[in-house]
Amino acid sequence: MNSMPEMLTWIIPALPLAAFLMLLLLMRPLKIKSNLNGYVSIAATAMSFFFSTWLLVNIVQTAETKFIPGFSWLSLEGAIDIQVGLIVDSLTAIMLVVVTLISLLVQIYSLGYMHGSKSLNRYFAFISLFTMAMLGLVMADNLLIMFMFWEIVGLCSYQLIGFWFHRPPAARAARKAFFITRIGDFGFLAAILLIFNATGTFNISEVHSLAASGVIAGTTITWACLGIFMGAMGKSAQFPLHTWLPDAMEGPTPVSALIHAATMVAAGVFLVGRMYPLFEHSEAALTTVAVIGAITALFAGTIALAMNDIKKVLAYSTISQLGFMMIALGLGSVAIAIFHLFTHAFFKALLFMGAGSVNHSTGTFDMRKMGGLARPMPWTCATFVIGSLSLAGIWPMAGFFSKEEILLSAFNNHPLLFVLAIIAAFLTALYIFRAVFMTFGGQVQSRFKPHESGKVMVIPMSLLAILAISAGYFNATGGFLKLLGDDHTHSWIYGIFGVLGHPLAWASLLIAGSGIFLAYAIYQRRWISSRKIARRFGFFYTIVFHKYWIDELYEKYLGNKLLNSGLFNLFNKFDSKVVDGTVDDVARLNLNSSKILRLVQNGNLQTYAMAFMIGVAALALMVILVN
Amino acid sequence: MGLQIAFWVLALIAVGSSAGVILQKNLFRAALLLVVCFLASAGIFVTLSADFLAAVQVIINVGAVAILIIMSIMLTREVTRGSPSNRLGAPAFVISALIVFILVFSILTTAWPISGAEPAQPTTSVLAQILIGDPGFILIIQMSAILLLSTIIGAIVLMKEK
Amino acid sequence: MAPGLEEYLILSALLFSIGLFGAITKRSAVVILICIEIMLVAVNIALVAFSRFITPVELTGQAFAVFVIVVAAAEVAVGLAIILTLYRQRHTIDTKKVDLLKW
Amino acid sequence: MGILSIIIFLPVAGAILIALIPGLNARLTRYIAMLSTIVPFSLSLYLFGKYDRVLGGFQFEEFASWIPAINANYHIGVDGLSLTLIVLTTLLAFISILVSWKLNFRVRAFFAWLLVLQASIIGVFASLDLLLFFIFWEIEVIPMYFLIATWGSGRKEYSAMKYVLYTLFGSAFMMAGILALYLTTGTFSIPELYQTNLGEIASGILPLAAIFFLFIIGFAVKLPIFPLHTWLPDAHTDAPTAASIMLAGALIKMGGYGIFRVCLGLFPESAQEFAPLFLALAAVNIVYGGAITLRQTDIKRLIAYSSVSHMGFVLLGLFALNAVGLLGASLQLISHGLITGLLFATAGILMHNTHERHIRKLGGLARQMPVLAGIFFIGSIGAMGVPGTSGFIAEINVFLGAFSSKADAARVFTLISLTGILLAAAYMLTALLKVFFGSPKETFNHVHDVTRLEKLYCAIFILGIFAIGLYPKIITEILQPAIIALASLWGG
Repeated sequence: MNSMPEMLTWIIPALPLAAFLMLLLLMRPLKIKSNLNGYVSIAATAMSFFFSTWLLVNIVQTAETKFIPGFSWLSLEGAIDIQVGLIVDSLTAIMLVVVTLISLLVQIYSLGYMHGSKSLNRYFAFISLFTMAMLGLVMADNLLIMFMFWEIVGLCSYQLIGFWFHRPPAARAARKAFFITRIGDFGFLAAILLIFNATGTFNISEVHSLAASGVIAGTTITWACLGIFMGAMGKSAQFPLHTWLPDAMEGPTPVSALIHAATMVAAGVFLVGRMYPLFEHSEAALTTVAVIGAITALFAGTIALAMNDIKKVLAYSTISQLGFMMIALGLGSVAIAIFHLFTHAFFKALLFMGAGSVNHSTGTFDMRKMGGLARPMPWTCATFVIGSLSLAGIWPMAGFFSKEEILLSAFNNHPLLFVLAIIAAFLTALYIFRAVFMTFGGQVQSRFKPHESGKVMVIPMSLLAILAISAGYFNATGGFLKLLGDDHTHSWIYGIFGVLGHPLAWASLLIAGSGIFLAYAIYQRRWISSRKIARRFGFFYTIVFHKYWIDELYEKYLGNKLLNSGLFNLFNKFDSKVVDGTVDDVARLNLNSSKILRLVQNGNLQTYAMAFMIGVAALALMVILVN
Repeated sequence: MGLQIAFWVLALIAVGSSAGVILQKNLFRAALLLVVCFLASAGIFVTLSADFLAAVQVIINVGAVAILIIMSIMLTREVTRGSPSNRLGAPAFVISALIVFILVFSILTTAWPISGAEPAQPTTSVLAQILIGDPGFILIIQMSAILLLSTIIGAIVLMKEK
Repeated sequence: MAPGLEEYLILSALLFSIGLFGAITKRSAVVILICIEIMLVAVNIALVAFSRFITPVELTGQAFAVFVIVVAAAEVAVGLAIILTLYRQRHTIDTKKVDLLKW
Repeated sequence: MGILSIIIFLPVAGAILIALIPGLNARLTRYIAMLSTIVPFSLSLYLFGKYDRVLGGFQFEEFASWIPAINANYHIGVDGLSLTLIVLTTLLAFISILVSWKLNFRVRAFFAWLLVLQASIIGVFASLDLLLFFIFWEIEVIPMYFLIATWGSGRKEYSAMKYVLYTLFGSAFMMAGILALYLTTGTFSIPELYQTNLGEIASGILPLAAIFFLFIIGFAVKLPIFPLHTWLPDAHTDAPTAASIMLAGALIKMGGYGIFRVCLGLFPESAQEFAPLFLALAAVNIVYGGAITLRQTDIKRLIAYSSVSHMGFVLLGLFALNAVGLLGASLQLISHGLITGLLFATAGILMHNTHERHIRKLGGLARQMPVLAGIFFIGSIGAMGVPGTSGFIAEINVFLGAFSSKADAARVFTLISLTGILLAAAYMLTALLKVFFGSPKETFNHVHDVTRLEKLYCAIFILGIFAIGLYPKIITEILQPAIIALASLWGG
């Protein structure tokens, strides 16, 4: 294929932006029919997808990093100069394709899922804006510009979670999501300040080369990396900033699939990957990334076991999988992390769409009210199972290959992390098949009349199902990882079948299989009563069911008791009683003293005359005494 | 010598009569003592060879002002109440004494640029020159006229029965 | 020996203070007016004395004294008019009872 | 008479016209008022385009002898910062007229005072003579007093009086500072004082640092800086909408401008010496102000307290004492004018249409007033400093500048101030949530949404917010010479 003209790179984010502007500003004034709005954004995204693929093919062929210069956005002579430019390397190109593809499929899916909903204009507009910002985020060659897109992505997430703003939980979840990710952004911004202060530039490649040449080093780098990672923790919902993601499920399901499963939450992983040359110079930062990742993977996996809302299960699963990616990053491999991001994007988006499809037909997300949906919804069931197998890491699904790489890497580098990861993998298989069996197995509950969703929803799901199976094969020869810098090429036969020769692969398959079997035993066959288990492990169950009380800790104690009605209330009282009180007191003092002093003004002119004469005498005396 | 005697006598009368004004309980008598004071001051003007002014003093102050005051005393029928004092007596006395002291002190300690020239006699033409002559106070004279006019109008307005 | 400037000025000072004392302490508005007249006379004496001893030829001081008399006359006229109006409305000219300027 | 003088005095002429023509009806009054704001606005835009960005310095200067005895002159002129602020002021004045279009209580007096207010604020920004500066500074108090006390709400007399007393308190110190400076140097002229190295003048009547503090107290009241800020919530809350817009949008900018022009420009050494103190105060403003904002239940009071927090960013940027910080502070002055102007305008519409100002009693309005909700949302993201809005570009520059400041502990204060973005998100999102989101309430079912006129002026604000936020160069280029010149006092 011909190499793509450089200027065309700009068109990739420009198209969704144009769609956004058109939807928001032109649809109503031009009286365009509102059912066309989805097609506007789908067309734009499709074109972007086309250009992204073209770009990726180019990159695969040439394997070079291109810097596309832009324009000066803000400059102040001798003090600051912010150049907007694009960086196009393999990392970017892969992300572009993932984002545009998922966005495209999700929008098509939305046509069916959101059909009949009000203000679809706003919905598609913000999806377009989100796509634009996400594309900008992965292409930016400048930390500050990246941060800008980072924030805009968060804003779109806020808007879309709160799409049904008239539902109080949705509105609250939107606020929570924006606020908690902003705590992470606090760290990111601090890191940017630190980096700018140390290097005087925002340009990512310049920062990398300065770090390589040792201009910034030591604690500066560690702090900068920790700051950046804090940003990543916020966006990628890593412990302890994870609480917003489950709540974000209040948003429309396609939004969850796009933003809260495949793309935006993976932006944290991307960010660490992008800034990896900095992390390389700080052992402490890398260890932190790995440890946080492992804790999150395990911790979210346990919570997912106890959730009854299918979307919540998927949300905690996402958190857990993002933890896996962080482990990979912390262990030193960007390539593996991005590989897992790549496969995860497909199967998790698929799972969310499946959940959406189920909801579309039953009107609920509560798995206790579902059951037996396999028969009435065959396509949904089949694709959901494929996604689940992929998530659980069963050969030959995509998830197997990427997860295997992570486990292998942990096994080679850090036994403790490996143990944590393998437990998390077991939990993954258990909770996802718990969801599968609760939803699709058993009997249909009588009050529902479930039916298969329309083609417009099934087709994107089927496409994703294909990808959930096949995405792993992109690395069959090690090519995917090689593209991202890891060099272990081998033949495709080895890539697909040879891995099974490794004992670790069998171990992990065994673990995953036992997870699935356990789920089958409990939720399908009911050999073991789930109630009994809950009672047996009562203590553990309570903890998990209450999500370790972290939400309560944050909202009730930290947020409300300590800060809002504690410290801030104190400030407020201080302000009105002490600061303003002092002012009022000074005024009152004046008023009161003048109440006394005004008695002097008795209205008798003679008294005034005398006072006047006293003054004259005093002045005269003064003059005399001075002379 | 005669001048000296005249001054001291007149000074004594002036001070005495004005002290009388304050001490006198009877309003009517106080007004009469004011006339005495005016007359004494006219005499003092004579000792200062200010003949015109002495005449003016007698005509205006004694002839008009004092009469006006006496008439108003009669109109207000305040004679019966006497001339009571308020409670500011003691501090007013101290202040007045202090002011006398300060004035006397500064009068005595100042070196006055006394001119030895003989005073102009008679003063009328010189005064006329200075009041309405060329480099003179003609503007102020005219403004005095306005002042008096407005005084008349003001007094009439104030006194008009509503 | 003829009396000098100082004697006249001291006389003026005495009269002035007496007038001042009266003006401050008396309660009857008419008496206060009388006392103010005394103060004006005292000032006139000082002015004429200065005129006699410092500018005996030009007589500037006497010219001032003329104006003082004019103003004094006007003041008495208005003052008495006010007193009479006051009396007409309040049936008193006791300053203790007319403290309209009080806050 | 130059264009700058016309910009200053045309509103005065309009005010006189409105006040003196007997029997003027309300309709004509509005049109006269609009004419006497829109012409200055166009003229200031013209100057904005014409300002020579390469040459820099004071341009469009006008000079006339005023009081020769004390060497005070009618000397006006603008540099990039003051010109931009003048454009902002004239714009806000124009919008204030539109905002008050439907007012029908003592219309003539209202518009006359509004025009006088505008003229005095522009005068402050244009003056190059300290005495003239001071006079304009003082004149502004009078119209504001009447605007709040007559057309306000709540405890309006109290708030108006508090505002006056606070301002006079500050300007008394400022007057002392101006006199001390005059007695030391013998001139009121700001350009001349820039040429003089005050540090070399050995025998002032006061030490330089003392004069610096006299000035800064005056400016601190206006900005406002903790603990002199408590007039602001009262005045903003009780003022009529148009006055709130002028107050928050243009008037408190005088404080920041004064610090920039006088305190930093004339006393670089003192500024450097006391920079840590003011950085600390800035951090207090931001965090403390933001924390209090979270506790507010009155929509206008909430916006007012958020101003305290946002003005802390101005202070932080100014006392970073470097080019980036100064740029950030200048941008924040302008950006805050637009954003808070928009927020007050929407709060005004909200209160007018729903007759309710307590956040707890509002709720779910996005259903009944979708357009207003959208506009308020845009104002909120501006206040939160979301990229794309002018708030972001201003705040990021403030942080960058303050973080690289050479002052002691500057980094600590910057990091503390950084929590301001969290607080801003918390209070703005909470306000959005409680006012517009959640289940719609039946009581507001018949509330009507934004009218066409209201849409128009909100659109002007929004356009400004995004224009600066997306392409800041439209104002950074004009600001550049002034900022570079000032920053060079501390070596760049």
